[in-house]
Amino acid sequence: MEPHIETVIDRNRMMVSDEIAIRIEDMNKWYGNYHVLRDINLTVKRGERIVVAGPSGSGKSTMIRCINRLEEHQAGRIIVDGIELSSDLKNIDKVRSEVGMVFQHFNLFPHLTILENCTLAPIWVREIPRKEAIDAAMHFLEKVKIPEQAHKYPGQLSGGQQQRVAIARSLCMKPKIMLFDEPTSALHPEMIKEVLDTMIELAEEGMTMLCVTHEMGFAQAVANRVIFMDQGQIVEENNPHDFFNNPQSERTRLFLSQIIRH
Amino acid sequence: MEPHIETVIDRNRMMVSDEIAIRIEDMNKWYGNYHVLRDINLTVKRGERIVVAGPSGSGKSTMIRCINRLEEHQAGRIIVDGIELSSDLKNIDKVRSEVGMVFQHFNLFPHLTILENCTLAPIWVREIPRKEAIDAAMHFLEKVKIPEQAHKYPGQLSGGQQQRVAIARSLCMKPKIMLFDEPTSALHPEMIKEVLDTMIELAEEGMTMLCVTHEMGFAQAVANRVIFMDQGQIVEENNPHDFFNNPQSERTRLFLSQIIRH
Amino acid sequence: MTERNPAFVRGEMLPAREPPAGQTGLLKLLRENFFKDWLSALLTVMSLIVSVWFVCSVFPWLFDSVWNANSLSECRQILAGAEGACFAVIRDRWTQLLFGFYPPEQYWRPVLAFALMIVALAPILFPPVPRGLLRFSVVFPGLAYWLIWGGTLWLPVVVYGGFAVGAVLLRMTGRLGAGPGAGLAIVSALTWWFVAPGPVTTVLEQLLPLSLAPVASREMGGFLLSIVIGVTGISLSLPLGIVLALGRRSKMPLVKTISVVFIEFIRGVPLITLLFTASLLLNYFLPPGTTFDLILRVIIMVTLFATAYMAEVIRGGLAALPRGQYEAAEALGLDYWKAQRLVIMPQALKISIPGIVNSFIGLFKDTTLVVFIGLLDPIALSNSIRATADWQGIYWELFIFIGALFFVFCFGMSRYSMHLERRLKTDHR
Amino acid sequence: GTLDEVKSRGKLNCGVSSGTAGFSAPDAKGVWQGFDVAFCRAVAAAVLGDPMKVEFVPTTGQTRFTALASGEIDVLSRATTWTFSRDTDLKLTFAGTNFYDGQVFLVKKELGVSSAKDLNGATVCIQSGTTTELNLAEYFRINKMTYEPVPVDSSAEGERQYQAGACDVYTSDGSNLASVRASFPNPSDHVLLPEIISKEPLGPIVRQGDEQWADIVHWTESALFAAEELGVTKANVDQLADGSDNPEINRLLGKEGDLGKMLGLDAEWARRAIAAGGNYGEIFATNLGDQTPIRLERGLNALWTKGGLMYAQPFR
Amino acid sequence: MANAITFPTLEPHQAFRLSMLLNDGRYRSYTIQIFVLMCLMLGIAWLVDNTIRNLALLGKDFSFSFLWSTAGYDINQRLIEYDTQMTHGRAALVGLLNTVVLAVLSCALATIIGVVAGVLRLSGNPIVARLTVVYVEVFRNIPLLLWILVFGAIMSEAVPAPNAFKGENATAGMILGAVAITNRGVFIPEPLFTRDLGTLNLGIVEPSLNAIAVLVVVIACVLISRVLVRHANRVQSQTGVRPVIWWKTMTVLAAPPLLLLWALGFHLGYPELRGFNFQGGFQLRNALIAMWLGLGIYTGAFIAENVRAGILAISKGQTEAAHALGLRPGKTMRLVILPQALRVIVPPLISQYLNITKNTSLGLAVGYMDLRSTLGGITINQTGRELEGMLLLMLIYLSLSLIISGSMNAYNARVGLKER
Ligand SMILES: Nc1ncnc2c1ncn2[C@@H]1O[C@H](COP(=O)(O)OP(=O)(O)OP(=O)(O)O)[C@@H](O)[C@H]1O
Ligand SMILES: Nc1ncnc2c1ncn2[C@@H]1O[C@H](COP(=O)(O)OP(=O)(O)OP(=O)(O)O)[C@@H](O)[C@H]1O
Ligand SMILES: [Mg+2]
Ligand SMILES: [Mg+2]
Repeated sequence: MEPHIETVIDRNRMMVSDEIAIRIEDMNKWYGNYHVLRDINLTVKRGERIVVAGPSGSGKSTMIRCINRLEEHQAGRIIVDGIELSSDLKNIDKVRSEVGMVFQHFNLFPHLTILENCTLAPIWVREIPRKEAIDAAMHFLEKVKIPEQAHKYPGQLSGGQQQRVAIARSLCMKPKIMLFDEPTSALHPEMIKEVLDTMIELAEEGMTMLCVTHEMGFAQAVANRVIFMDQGQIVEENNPHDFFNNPQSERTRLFLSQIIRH
Repeated sequence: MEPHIETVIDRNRMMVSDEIAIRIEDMNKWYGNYHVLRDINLTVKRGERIVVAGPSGSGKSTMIRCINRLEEHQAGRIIVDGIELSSDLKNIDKVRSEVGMVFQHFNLFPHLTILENCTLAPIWVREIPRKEAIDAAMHFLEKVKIPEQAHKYPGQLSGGQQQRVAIARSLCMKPKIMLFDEPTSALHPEMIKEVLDTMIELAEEGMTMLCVTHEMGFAQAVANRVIFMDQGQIVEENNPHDFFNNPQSERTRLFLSQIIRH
Repeated sequence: MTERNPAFVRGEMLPAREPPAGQTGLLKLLRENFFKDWLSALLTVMSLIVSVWFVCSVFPWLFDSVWNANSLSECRQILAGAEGACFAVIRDRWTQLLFGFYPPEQYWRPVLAFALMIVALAPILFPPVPRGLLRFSVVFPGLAYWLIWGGTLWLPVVVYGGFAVGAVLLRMTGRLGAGPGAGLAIVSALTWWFVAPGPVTTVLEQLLPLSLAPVASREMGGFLLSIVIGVTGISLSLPLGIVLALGRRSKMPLVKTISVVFIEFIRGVPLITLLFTASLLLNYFLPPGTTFDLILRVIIMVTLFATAYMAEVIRGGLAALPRGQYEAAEALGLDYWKAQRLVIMPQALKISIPGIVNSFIGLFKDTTLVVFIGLLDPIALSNSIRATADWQGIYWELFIFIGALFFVFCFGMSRYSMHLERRLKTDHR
Repeated sequence: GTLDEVKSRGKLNCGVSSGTAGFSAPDAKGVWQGFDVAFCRAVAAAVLGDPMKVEFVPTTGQTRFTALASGEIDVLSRATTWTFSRDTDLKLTFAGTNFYDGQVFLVKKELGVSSAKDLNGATVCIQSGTTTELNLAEYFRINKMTYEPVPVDSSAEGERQYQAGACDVYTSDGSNLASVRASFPNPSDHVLLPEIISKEPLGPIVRQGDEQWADIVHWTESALFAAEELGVTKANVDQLADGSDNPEINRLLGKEGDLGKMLGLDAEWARRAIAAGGNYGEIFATNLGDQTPIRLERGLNALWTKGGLMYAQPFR
Repeated sequence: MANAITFPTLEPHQAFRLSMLLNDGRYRSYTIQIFVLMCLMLGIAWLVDNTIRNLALLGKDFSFSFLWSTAGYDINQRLIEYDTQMTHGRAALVGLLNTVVLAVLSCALATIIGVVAGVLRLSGNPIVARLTVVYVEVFRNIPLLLWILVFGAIMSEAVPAPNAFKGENATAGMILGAVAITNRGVFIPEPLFTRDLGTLNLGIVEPSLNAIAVLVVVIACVLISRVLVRHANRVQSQTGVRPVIWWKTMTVLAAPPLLLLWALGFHLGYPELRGFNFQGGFQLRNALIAMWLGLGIYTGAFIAENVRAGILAISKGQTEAAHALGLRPGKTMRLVILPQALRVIVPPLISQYLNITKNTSLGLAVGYMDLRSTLGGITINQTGRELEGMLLLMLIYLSLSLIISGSMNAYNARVGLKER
């Protein structure tokens, strides 16, 4: 494994407030009879950056998708930004417009230009005037360093560029929390770095982030906490330093040895 | 940049004859109105190994493809092995059977086994008896170290193995010159080395090679000359040592710095 | 809950638990699937009503059917006023619907030909079947012709001889280059076909008679006719379609234009006008005095029709091949035709098989249109059955029988082509 | 000429309708039966010596003339009306009339219609592509009535539509309608209106320009009429062929003179034609007459001596 | 690049040699094309020569003058004025209009059925999904001709005759007192005007001015409502909030046409049973209905598959991304899913339209008087002009097809996804 991240950012410069951004209590989820998530308990404070790791099928994606209700949980509570997720549609809408999400396969809208991708939700959900939405979008596109691509279509960009657009698109909704689900795993190796750089920049600005990733370099550089999941449960939770250098659980150790060898 | 090549081969052991293998004189090529290749002049002697480098879109592939007339040039001359490439189809056929080419994406024939891939052209172009063609193919497959895969289909092999088959397939035509167009750039990093090793072995046997690649380690280890192209022209031409340590042109310097940082 | 700071390690793993009540069981299944919201509930209820109504209205009629009678009036007597189908007509006429007026004592011939067809198709459609059988696939058309039309076996043999003559000449003239060599081969094969069949066949037949009772194509009807027209149309259109597809992709403007015009013309007019051309106009276009079998004329037009569609299917297959395949073949020194034959076509055809099967289904269904020019396909036979005094007035039973047979054929094939498509998808990954 | 072609082929190609009860339809064994069919068999017997050496080619209203013109069939025996434009413009030769028909209307009794003049506003089923269609249009036009045509493409289809009540009236040739009516479960619920609105002389047709062949077809037909006039039947033809005291019978059956040769056939041609299905009267009776479900009266098709129009040209 | 070594110098311009016609890439393609052209010309010449000789042999000429002779036959469904004394050309025009009407009606029906079935097949409801599968498979795998015959039979066998509506103990009744479904067709109320503005004489057709007036007003209203929508878009892009305009557009769309209709004295003419048949109202003949249902339902099965494929082609990720951005399901559908699905669905949809148009030629089977039955049927049969008639017929069908496929290409060019 090549570490893509050279600079470890100054963790102290980024304050973590005491406010709670996400709180998950005894959350359980089943797919049919299959128990995917078991008694998940997790509290994320505003400004915290959490990396979720774990073997494939351990439920990482499912957990993160429960947070903006792309999946429904069946027991326990999820409270995001003070709003409890239930089947109340109003609450779901509120939560979704506070939480941005970046997917593994970008999921840009191929029939819209980059700029339209970024302004779609602000215009139709936030009901911002088009002019303002465009300005905001251009601002975020500059931030991810591709303002010059604004009028192209997603199909015309490279994978790394697309993923950066996806991040900008989420940012345009000015979310308080960002969820990332393996944002770099569908990318060519040369492009991983440009996406990770963007994410680090975001972290430096104090965004609350919950990030499923196997980029351990990123975890070491950015995370406040690393969460290790297996078989639908949180197995270990630790600060990055201890997590990597002194893992407590047998499973974590096994996982890390595999990851690093690969 | 990781150098994949540890051994620098003994250049003196490989003689460069005085015979001319390829001669390109004032060659120009246009795509529509776009001038891709401008006044290319290049002479390659038998046994020489030349590496072509340059930024994306600089016309490297186009130049190399002109040499076996996969692309047509519009002005100037290309003389390969004493045969001038013109629209005379007989000459083109002759040149093509003297020149082997390896592509970035292998381009093996997926409906044929490895062995059939290797014997197809000898049987149908050179009109060699099948028995002999198979013997020759097995010989070259042994050389690229995959004789045991002979009866599999390309889809069942890894990228590195496929590229080695592609090399063997070219060799089966007993070409006097081999062209390589970024043979390793579509490969996973672990597989690059096995392909480069094969190419080095070929170089050691004195094959005339023209190789577009960004593997600077390979260039340093094997090449007699490195050619740097930009905007459709040859900008610099030098021996590898000077090329890397003491580049003459500003553009080369810039390119090398990018390549090495990335 | 507890604040876990800074570190948390789970001691022992939680076991999987059952989902809470209301999350499983029949009730949930019903609620989630059938009554999720009012729309879904409405649809469920409506579907149930439609199904029940259909079953109630059709099943009594079907179950109360009469199989043993010699005419419709006899059926009516047996039913004595009750609602019921009179499938006796099928019992009476099913051989006619299947074979037309093919001589009954010869039925084994088309049946055998059909069975052999499945054997011949096997190596193409089912990869596990040994490739050696492909040789049989090549021989099959001649064999089938002989079985179905009868006459001497030597005729197809001599016709195959034409290919052999062409192939030998192609070998011998290889030095001349591909163009003239192929030209010479084609000319010699054509000459053979024009000159040889008559005398050579007679001589061979005298030496070793191998004859079946000849059957005129006029005697063929029903599904036999549909299958003959459909299968011949598709198999003849395959080589022509390949040529046309290559023509359409050609860089030569004239060749390309001709191909495009032909394809678009054929695809732009209804099949029925082509059939009318076969029956009304073809005689105008041929030298005065030539007449030949209507079925042959129909097969010619149907082949032209299928060729246009086939060309588009194969063009799709060609387009799906990456450019690299062409370039690799070129770089190895293969010329255009060798590259096509050895590298491009085998792959393009394999990709196109589902499309070809679908074209065949379409064509097979379209063979019913020959009823308009007086050929006795199943629908035409159903008309003439209804014209006899015994079965005047019968209707649904015949349609159900014909429809069911078509359904079985086409559904089977379409399932198979879907299966192929899926397999292709995984093959490619 | 056509004669040589037929002889060398060994089969007569005869165009018939693909299904008209009583006139032509294949039975369960695929053997064609009917009035038109019997006529073709007679020609085949005369020319080739075997009534079974006929290839029946089903034609539709649309394809029939083309099939003849292109040489696909040698004779068209498909209840085709002899009209001026067909004879001249379509370049056909009518070899004589073997069935005199006329267009009539079939209606349900419950409608209470007794004359075609009461049909104003009625819905009429009609086979498209036939002369019937034109006659119908003209009749309603002359009588200043309107109607709603429902075109159908076969007799069976027209009959079904009529029975289902999709049209009030079914119009077609009288013979056809009589057979249709006869096949109904209760024929007495339907009436044929008295008006005959057209003349429909039906008969076999050959290509224009081959006089010999036209003569053969015409005289075969005539031979069948003559046989009825002279009392030659299927049963007694062999016996009479050995010689009789009527010279015309002798000429007809080849005992005297060489009429056959003049036609390009052998002497026994007429004998075979008669032996194939009997004389005209017998053919009529077996296919259309009282013993059949069609139960057609001879009417105009009786011999001229019995008040009909059938009249054989002298064999002399 | 100076090089001391001697090198075989070749003449820069080779003289032309005959063998270059075959061996030189530049000339060979000309050689081949000229060869192909010659073959083609020879083939065409052969066909034309045969045709001329055959025509001479039959004593026929090649002329389209038959189009101007009296047709003499009747056509029951006519959109423009026609009677038996008019010409064959006129009859062909009537047939062409019938073809077009049938094609348009069938395309609409097939689209509706196809979209509904395609969507239902994807619905989570297993009964409904199963039923749609049955529908799709049954219709796709049985020949269209059989379906047309079946619908023809249903329309004449399973539906009451007009006299079932008659008398005290009528066994059938009209739906809402306005629509009568009989085995001679479906009778629906027709629009009538008490104030007739007369007709406009355009030579071939004489459309009623009332209809034109209504049409003009409706088009104008649609244009105005488009302006309203555009205004709403502008407001939205300036302020972010989209004004509620549905009631305005409804008013604009509905009020003026209604007013005009009232002014013209619009009322409905109901069908009434008189004499043999229903009179008044608008008659949709059985043949039309059988063809319409047959074509519509049969093709609907194919369209359903296209629709399903189109929706499935839009990955679940698109919906999830839209949801994650906070878009509600309705807006997700309108802004994200539909625009993408349409790109996938429309091209095969248009080729189904092409099929429908070509398949209208099966009208013969149930006696529908379309172009093929008039020009390609009775006219050819009566005049014996099969060569001219068939050529004309093919040309007309070809033009219809080209128009349709042209619109498909235009659509593809407009919406094609941009790729790298
Ligand atoms: N829609 C679904 N229905 C049923 N099972 C599902 C569904 N989605 C996921 N699963 C199952 O739930 C488990 C957890 O899936 P999840 O995608 O959350 O894992 P993950 O940790 O994200 O794995 P990966 O690293 O491969 O993305 C897996 O076993 C998966 O097979
Ligand atoms: N078929 C073509 N038609 C038009 N332009 C082309 C075509 N092929 C290549 N080009 C253009 O020609 C230029 C040179 O392309 P070429 O592929 O030779 O570059 P390269 O040096 O090989 O780049 P890379 O490192 O990306 O492979 C590029 O600008 C490319 O866009
Ligand atoms: Mg996951
Ligand atoms: Mg390149």
